[in-house]
Amino acid sequence: MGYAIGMQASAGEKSEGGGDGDGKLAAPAAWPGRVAWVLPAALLLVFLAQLPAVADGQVVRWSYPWVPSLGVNLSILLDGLSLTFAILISGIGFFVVLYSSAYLAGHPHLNRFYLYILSFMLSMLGLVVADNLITLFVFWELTTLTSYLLIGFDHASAKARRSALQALLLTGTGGLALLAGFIILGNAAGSYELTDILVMGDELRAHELYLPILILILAGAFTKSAQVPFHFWLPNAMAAPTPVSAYLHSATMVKAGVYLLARMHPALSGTEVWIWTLTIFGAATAVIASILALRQTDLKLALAYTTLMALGTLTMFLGAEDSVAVAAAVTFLVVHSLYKAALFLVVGIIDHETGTREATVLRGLARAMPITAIAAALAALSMAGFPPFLGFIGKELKYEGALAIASEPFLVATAAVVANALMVAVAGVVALRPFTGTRASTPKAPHEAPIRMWIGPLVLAVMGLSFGLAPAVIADAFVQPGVTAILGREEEIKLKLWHGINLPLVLSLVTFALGVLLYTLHRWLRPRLIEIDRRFPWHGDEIWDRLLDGLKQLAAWQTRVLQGGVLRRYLFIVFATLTLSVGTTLLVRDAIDLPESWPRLRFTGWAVVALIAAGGLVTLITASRLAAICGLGAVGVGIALLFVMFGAPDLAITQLLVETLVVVLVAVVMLRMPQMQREARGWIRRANAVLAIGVGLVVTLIMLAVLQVPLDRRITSYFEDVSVPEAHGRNIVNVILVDFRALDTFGEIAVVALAALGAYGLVRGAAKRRRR
Amino acid sequence: MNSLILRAATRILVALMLLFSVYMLLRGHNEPGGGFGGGLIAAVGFALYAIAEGTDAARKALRLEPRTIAMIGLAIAAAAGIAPVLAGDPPFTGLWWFIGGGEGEKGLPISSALVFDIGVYLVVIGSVLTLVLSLEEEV
Amino acid sequence: MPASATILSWAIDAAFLMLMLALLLAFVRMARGPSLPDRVVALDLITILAVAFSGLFAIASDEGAYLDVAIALALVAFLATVAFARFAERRRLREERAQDQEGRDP
Amino acid sequence: MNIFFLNTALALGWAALMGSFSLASLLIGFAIGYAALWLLRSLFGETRYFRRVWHALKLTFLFLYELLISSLQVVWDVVTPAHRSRPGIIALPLDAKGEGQIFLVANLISLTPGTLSLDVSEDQKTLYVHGMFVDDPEALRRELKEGMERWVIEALE
Amino acid sequence: MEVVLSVLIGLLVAASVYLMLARNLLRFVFGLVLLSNAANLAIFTAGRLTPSVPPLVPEGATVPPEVVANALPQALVLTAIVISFGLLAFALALLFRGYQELGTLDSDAMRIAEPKPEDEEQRKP
Amino acid sequence: MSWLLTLPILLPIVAAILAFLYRRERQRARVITIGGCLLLLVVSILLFLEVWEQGVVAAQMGSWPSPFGITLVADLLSAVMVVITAITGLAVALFALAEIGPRREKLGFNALFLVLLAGVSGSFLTGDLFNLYVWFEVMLIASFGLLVMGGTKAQLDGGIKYVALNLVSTVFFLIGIGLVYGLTGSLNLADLHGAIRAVENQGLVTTLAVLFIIAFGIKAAIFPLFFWLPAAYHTPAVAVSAVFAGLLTKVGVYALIRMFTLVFTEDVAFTHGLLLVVAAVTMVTGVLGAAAQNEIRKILSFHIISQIGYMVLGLALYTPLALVGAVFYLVHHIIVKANLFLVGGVARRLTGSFELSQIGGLYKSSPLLGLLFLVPAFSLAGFPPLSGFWAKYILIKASLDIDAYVVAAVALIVGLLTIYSMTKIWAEVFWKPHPEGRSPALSQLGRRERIAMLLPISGLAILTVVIGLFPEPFVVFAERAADQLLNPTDYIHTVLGKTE
Amino acid sequence: MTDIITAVLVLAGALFALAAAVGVLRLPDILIRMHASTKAGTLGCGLILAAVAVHFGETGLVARSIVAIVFILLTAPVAGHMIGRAAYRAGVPLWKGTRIDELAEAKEQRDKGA
Ligand code: NA
Ligand code: NA
Repeated sequence: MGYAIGMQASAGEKSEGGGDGDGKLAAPAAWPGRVAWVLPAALLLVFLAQLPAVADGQVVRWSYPWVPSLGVNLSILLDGLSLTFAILISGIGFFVVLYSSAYLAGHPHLNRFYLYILSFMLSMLGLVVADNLITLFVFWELTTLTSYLLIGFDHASAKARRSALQALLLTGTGGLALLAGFIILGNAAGSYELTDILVMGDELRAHELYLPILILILAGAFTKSAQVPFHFWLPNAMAAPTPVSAYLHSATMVKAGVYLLARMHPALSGTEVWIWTLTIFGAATAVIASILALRQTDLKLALAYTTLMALGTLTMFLGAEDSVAVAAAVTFLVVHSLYKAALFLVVGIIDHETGTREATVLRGLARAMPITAIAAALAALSMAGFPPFLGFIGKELKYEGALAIASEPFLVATAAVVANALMVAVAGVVALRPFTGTRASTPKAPHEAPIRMWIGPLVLAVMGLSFGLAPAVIADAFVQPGVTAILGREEEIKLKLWHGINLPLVLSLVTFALGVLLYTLHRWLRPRLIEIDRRFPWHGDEIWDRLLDGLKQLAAWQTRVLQGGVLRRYLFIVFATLTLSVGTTLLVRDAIDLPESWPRLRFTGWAVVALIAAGGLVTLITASRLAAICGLGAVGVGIALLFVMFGAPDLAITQLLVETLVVVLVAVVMLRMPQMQREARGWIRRANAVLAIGVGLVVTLIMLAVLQVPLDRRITSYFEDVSVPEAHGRNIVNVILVDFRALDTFGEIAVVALAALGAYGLVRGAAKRRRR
Repeated sequence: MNSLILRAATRILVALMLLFSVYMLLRGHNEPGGGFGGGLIAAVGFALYAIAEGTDAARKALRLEPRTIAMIGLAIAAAAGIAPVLAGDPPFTGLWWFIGGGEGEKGLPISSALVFDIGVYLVVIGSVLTLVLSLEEEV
Repeated sequence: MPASATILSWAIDAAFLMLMLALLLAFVRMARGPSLPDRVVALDLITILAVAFSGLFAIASDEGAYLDVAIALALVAFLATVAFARFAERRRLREERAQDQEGRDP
Repeated sequence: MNIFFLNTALALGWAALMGSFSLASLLIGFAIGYAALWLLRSLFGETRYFRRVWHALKLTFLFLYELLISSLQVVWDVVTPAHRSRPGIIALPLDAKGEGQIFLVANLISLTPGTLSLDVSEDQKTLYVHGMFVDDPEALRRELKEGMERWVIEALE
Repeated sequence: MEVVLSVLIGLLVAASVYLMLARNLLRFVFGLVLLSNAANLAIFTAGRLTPSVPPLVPEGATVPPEVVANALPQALVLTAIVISFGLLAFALALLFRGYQELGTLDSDAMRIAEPKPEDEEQRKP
Repeated sequence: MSWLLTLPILLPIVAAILAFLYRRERQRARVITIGGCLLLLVVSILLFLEVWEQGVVAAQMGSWPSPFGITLVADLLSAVMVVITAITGLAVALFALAEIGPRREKLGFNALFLVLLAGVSGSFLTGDLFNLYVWFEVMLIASFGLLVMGGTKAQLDGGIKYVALNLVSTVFFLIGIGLVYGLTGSLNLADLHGAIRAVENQGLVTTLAVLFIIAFGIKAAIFPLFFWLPAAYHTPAVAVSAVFAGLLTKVGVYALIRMFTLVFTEDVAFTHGLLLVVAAVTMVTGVLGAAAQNEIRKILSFHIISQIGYMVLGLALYTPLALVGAVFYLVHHIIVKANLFLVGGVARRLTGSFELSQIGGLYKSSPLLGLLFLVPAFSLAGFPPLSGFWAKYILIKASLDIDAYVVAAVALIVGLLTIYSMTKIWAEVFWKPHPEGRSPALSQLGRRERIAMLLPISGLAILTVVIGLFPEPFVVFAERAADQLLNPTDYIHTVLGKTE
Repeated sequence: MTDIITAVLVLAGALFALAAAVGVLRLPDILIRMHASTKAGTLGCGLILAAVAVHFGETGLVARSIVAIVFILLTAPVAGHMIGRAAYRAGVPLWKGTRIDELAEAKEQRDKGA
């Protein structure tokens, strides 16, 4: 499979780097690694310090007005739910950072890694403690951004780049929906503060925009938490270094969507739509993911699919209103975070030490890496849900909760059983098989990892066992406050290892049996599952590719059509737009106002008009450019004569002078130019003609309408009155130019000077280059 | 251009044109003309000179590079615009001095507007000649 | 209105008419060519006629300002003609080298 | 040319005396000044000034007359239905020297009946003239040399 | 007269648009000259026409004697004429250099900045 | 007071003249250019503070009373646009020190550049329709000169299209001015506010409004009038395309905002409705155009178009919040877009090309450049907490507030596609190894060059981050600016000097 | 009296101008047409400018009229020379009735010598 990770990435870089810059890059400063763990540790302590109070039912609030004009505050809400998440994030973060310092030791971009992962952690913490929708969204997007950088950490690999982009765009899409949802929700609630919104559940559910709000927010949550059919980005995101996967793609970021569902529970849950959507999407995700998980031989990918399963399960349970179901969700959240992080880290150790993650070649590692084996075993047992692990409690609670779900207990329970059975099998594949049996050859000779690497998984796995033995700790510290926060009402939750013989226990037994069966059959099942998967018509990944291809094709098509590189087509569109929009407005706004009678005109007037028109006509139809220029000259002279006839000697002079200079310049330039070729005939020409007439017609109609309105001459009258007494000039036009509107003239001479400067640069710049 | 007749004519015509251009510039405030018209006629004169005697001769006759003339003109116009600010008036306010004015007679007017128009005049000459000469030399 | 003024106004009208007719004829030559110098001659005549027109208009409107138009035009029209003539001549020289076809404008 | 400036100064003085710088008074002043200077011509020693002014005046009037005639000829030519000219290009050897004289000769030839200066040879010794009625090239050459060229040389030398 | 000029302006605009839509850039420039002229005429006409009397104050008077032509649009047109001259001169220089470098005046063939997709393919290594 | 309004126009021109006259003394010309930009910045900030404290300020050029003389007037929008112009100008001028060689400097680059700034400032400050035309032209001709300076084939080709289409826009603008004058007898914008309402034939007013949408729309590069922009912006020097990208289209947007809040506000349903459609299509076509490109500057160019759509959207929605968004977006966009072009220029400098397929490897050895790209790139894409997020957020909220769901959706989706393009650049230029195996590093550049290139980029990036992290003052400002736009009585009274 | 003189000058000028135009249109070859334009056109225009001088009679205007007339007299034949030479050198065909061409002969001789 060859997923490049950590060390492989750096090795890969050395091979492609060509050698020139590597010397500088090889040794990053070491001090960040030594202090990076301090931040999560400190944060963990801070959050743990809040635990007693929050477990007691208190809520910590703090607010700072960030953008008050937009109703955005940097406000913090620490209740059972957010604190649970915060402790998981900072706690696992601590172990992951510690782990990374060994896992990525010597990596040239190690310090960037710390920067990214700590930024991610802070964003994630910000997300869960935010009490303001917009602030929450800000952190939400920041997790997307930092995870993009982390997934693409192995940047030289095209696969990593693609996966990073996929995760970014997919969760980004959800993020945008979420933003819209938040804005509408904020509008509906009249506030962006969660504290306000969470107590408005009844009003919100009755709001006319409830459905769009819900759909948009769910879109955000489902993409982030990789619910079917958006699940495919998560396995691809395994291109990231293993600590990243352990952290982002099991314990934290993917749970952001779950967090959101839990957070919004008091405000939005309880409706048919909520229940059914969450249940169906969650169940589908759980089942499909479990099946896909068994198919994998890459340990990390297998874990990734079980993560999907867990996310589906959590979603499914959050669809419910019942406190047991929600308690199941919270418990499973904690359970899953502990064992899944541990297992990911174990897989990382295996990979790091043996050089491979292929389940088919990994056997008998227990002797070489005993501590890792213990951690793996403990975590796997929790994952499989064996007593007395916390995983067992979580599973029992799930079944209890499933059966308590009023709407569809059978569906939920079945999905839970199937998923859990598969989980048992996968636990065997991932944590049992590699350590047992006889050693097979691996790329590297395995030996135990350094303590910084195994301490994390071991502690997390041991916690899974100890909390199983003392479930009240979890219940009081996390589950009960969490459920209270999610349901928005006080709930009493007790966790017990032993409930007596009841339906959940029976289901557990069925699960184990089924799980063991699946494990023994898994090597037989795997090719068949792969075959089924291959035949399955819709693969998210392929659809994704097709979507992107479609986008590119659409973009290319649009560019061909609009920005085809042909000037006259551009001009045609511009003129057509002008004609259509202005012409249509003329018509629909009833602006046409034709004069009643045609004025009588002296023959001189007619003659001059005829001269201008004829000059234009010659320019238009002649094939000789000289004739065209002469035609322009005639137009120019004609217009000058018009200026003469209507009292504008200054204009006539300027017009003639400018006209002459233009002719001179054209004559100079034309010496170097070829004769005009004939224009193509046919429909293009006819279309051009129609358009040209259209533009002319529009201009004439507007002119005529404007001329129907009597002109307000007050500005000119003022000029006439003060020109001599105040501006001391008898040529009013000149006084306007150099005094009344001197600023115009100033700009105008700047234009002329710059035109000369620009043309000079154009002409002489080339001359100098040629001479060189 | 190699034409004796044209060269001989140009001597007289250019002198006449320059004379007329200054005349147009100076009386532009009261009669048709002004900086543009004047400048354009002077530029036409020099362009004729360049055609008849060659661009090098025209450049020599101008002494300054045409682009520089244009920029100096722009500077003069800007100065005429800014000067009133020093007198406490808004930019481009006309400042007028009447030299030798007495009872009833205003005297010879000197004004910022005239200075401005001189700037316009120079810009037009400089710019048009930049264009004409550089194109002429290239083609 | 004294008789002489009537005569003058009548003469001006007639002169305008003739000038306009002349303008029209010159224009026809300009449009027809066939050679570049033919067009240039016509355009030159058109500008001369415009000078006359401006002068005539000055008389007709009793407004001396239009004389300035005539002068300006007279001053610059020459340049255009020279430029065109030079163009025709130089182009010919270039074409003798380049064997181009533009010697006779169609 | 000193005398010309003197004459001009006299004209200005006259205008100042008359209190009017109108064109008429300047012209009158010039004429009176000319007369006065002519009377005092012995004071200036050997000078062609007085003759030249006379020749220049003669040239001007002759030229205007020729222009009128030539224009009438054009009128005649265009109002008569058939075109009966017998055109041709002749070479005119030049006695006129220098750009100024040649220019004036060429111009005047262009403005007078039936002839149009086309080109000057590079050595400035030949003027090529397009004539409308070249029945006898030699006669035309002689006519031009005796007429316009001589008048110009007289006026300018 | 304004009415006639309105129609004339429309005709000029139509002619110029047609010219500007041509492949040959010289025609485009001709169209541009015509269009500028049409625009100037439009402003001049929009300021209404007053026959024969230029906006000059006679010597000794403080205000113009009677109805004189509207001075403001004249000043505007004058400015516009000069500006379009500058722009046109630049456009000519550009055309000149463009022809020198690109070897054509056919705008359809000017595909350096925005090459055809197939050309771009070829350019890739 | 009046000098403060005039200086942003006159100062760069005077500096341009000096820089030109000293063009043979390279150092002095450069000092003049940078000094001119710095002074412009100082002056513009003073002007902004004045407006912030006093409200709208106006000055009558030549002491002639309005509406007879030309008015220069600054409300908050104008003032801030001038400030941003100065900032962009300074940044680009610094960058140009490292990019524009002595040959182009001698040909007058500095003068053209400074006059461009003058034209832009003039456009923002004038209160007179025809004077606006003049400053448009000043800006345009300077841009022509800058665009083709150097004279490569691509520049000339792009330049021809740019010039052709812009000249068309100019002429129709001019015709529009003539018609407005013919209809109302006035050119003063404040005066036109009343004069246009007094016109009986309001249909005609609407027609003229549409004509102005076309004329300014070409300048602003809205659909389907934007062709000149992608045809040309990738061809000139980087400093030139950066200043173009930052400022030129925005002048068109500014003009649209000015005209359609001050003058043409009688038929909002029609005119602004049209603008709304145009805005949506502009956003989409721009971003799709970018998706089809594989060259840094071409991608960025198309994004300008799509971003213009957002600004026009703010105007088209015509609510207080929407205008806040438009103003905010204008300010944000100029900074970010100019900066992206500059970063692209450094990337080209280090890797040798703008073509994505031919370059890469910057992430490994130039992390600082990576950061300096990510900040404006993700800001452009609207990622929080950068300036672009707030801009986009305000506009989307404004759309949703008035149930304009379609445009809100369009705005959101276009944001997503913007991410797509930005990450395409990031992945190809930074992450992907260089195809020839090079490791381009900033250390390749000389020290002075590095400072000249990175100082402006860092400055603009920091500004982006600052706006993103502390948006409140900017929002408050934008609210006041939008309020001035929607209730132009202050503007009108200040200009016309009467109280009703 | 001035009115009558003006009227005569105006009419005569316009007549010559018209004749020039008719000549330019009707005459058979470029050089012959130029005779019409150079002579009649100049005279026509000059007469009208003279009419201006007579009509107004003010010094400034008279002086300007004279300047204009002088200018036209100076330029018109030069223009004729330029166009004629260009037409000749450009090889514009002469009318079939052209009898003699000494310029061509001179050129031939020069070419032979070279
Ligand atoms: Na003037
Ligand atoms: Na003033």
